[in-house]
Amino acid sequence: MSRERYLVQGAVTHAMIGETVGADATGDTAGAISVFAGQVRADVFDGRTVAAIEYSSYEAMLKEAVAGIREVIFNAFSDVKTVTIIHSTGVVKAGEISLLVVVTAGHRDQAMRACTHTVELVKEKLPVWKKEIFEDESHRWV
Amino acid sequence: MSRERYLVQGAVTHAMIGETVGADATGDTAGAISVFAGQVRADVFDGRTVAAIEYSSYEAMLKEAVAGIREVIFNAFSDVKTVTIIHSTGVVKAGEISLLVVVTAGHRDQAMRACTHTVELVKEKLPVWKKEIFEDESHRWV
Amino acid sequence: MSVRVLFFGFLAERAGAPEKRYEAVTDTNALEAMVAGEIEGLQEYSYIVSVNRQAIRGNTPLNDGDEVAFLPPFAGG
Amino acid sequence: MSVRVLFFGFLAERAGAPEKRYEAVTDTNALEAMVAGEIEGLQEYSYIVSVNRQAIRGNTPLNDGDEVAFLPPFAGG
Repeated sequence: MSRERYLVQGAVTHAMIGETVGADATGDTAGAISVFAGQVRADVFDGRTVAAIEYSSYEAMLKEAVAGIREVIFNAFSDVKTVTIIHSTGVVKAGEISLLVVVTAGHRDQAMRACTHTVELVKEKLPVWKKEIFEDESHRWV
Repeated sequence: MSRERYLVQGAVTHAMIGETVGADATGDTAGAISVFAGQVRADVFDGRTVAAIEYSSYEAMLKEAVAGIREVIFNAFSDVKTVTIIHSTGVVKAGEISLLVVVTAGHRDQAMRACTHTVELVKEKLPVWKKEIFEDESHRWV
Repeated sequence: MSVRVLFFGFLAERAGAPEKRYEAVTDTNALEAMVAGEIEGLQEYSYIVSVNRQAIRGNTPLNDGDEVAFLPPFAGG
Repeated sequence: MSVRVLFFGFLAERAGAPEKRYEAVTDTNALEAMVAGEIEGLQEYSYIVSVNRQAIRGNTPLNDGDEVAFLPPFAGG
């Protein structure tokens, strides 16, 4: 199954999680749905608290990277039916979600392992950068 | 965090997934949300196709079992902030969700491992039974 | 004395009711013998017994008002 | 000949613009030398270079219209 949306402006909403599961877990042969959401933490660095993260990406390369990750997962996990990756671009505040991964499979073992592996590949392969914006409006690239 | 709802009549809806994440992933110190949803498959047994599963449970014991699982997880994973387990009772049709587990944690490693472990404990510890109802209205206890 | 006995899963179907009451039964061995008289082939099924929502191992004395349950293997999820 | 050069993450900040155009640059070594003249301390940063969205290793010839990018370590999620 092809999921065209992989970038979203600002935060991934809670409603979007339910909607994505609803769009992916169609049919009656998928027994397991594994979801990971990454949320911006109000970490403290050098006495300053993170208020938001501003994400930027190399969009043309990102599209290819998402397709590449999906191909790796489908090849590695024969029971997996769908893989969706949605990443935020722009500003996401602390306490908001910036990454959503949804994997559906026939059974739970492959759904969960494939979801974990997808998240690892997202961290490693997606051309995305983040700038922590602190409460005092200073920033730091991480 | 205490989640009082652990039984739901009929299917877990897609909206309920987003709502549960929204209720649990509050505050700005949870960086990772791991979700598992189990869905009824239209498996074929002996030439008959599963149309639905009817779940029943020993409610008083279930409540204690859910509390016990949450305690095990909180003790085993110090980074975990919330654990929610919601199981269906009654009839859930093929293609509908019957189990929802949501775990939030500071970081993804414990969120994902704790979610997997919670699902394993759900299968092992919850006093829940299921009756497969086939399309020809015959049934089988599994 | 009287105990409340609950049957779950396929045992509820076999017992013909999800709940029954047994009088004058002093321990779980005696209760299982009575139930086995009502559910044909009970000995061949896999199940555990709980008393007041705690799974038991071996024979356990019963008191008035106890809640005993016959639990087939759990099948949640 | 002319190549389009994109800068991402902190390198966009250091370069002063997310995108620049360089003329008469025949390979990536020559381009990196030109960019190093504009971004102080470039050699000390960790980054990779891509040509037409493929990461390269070692010196790579450039053609008119190529899209080159300077990519700091990825930090998605």
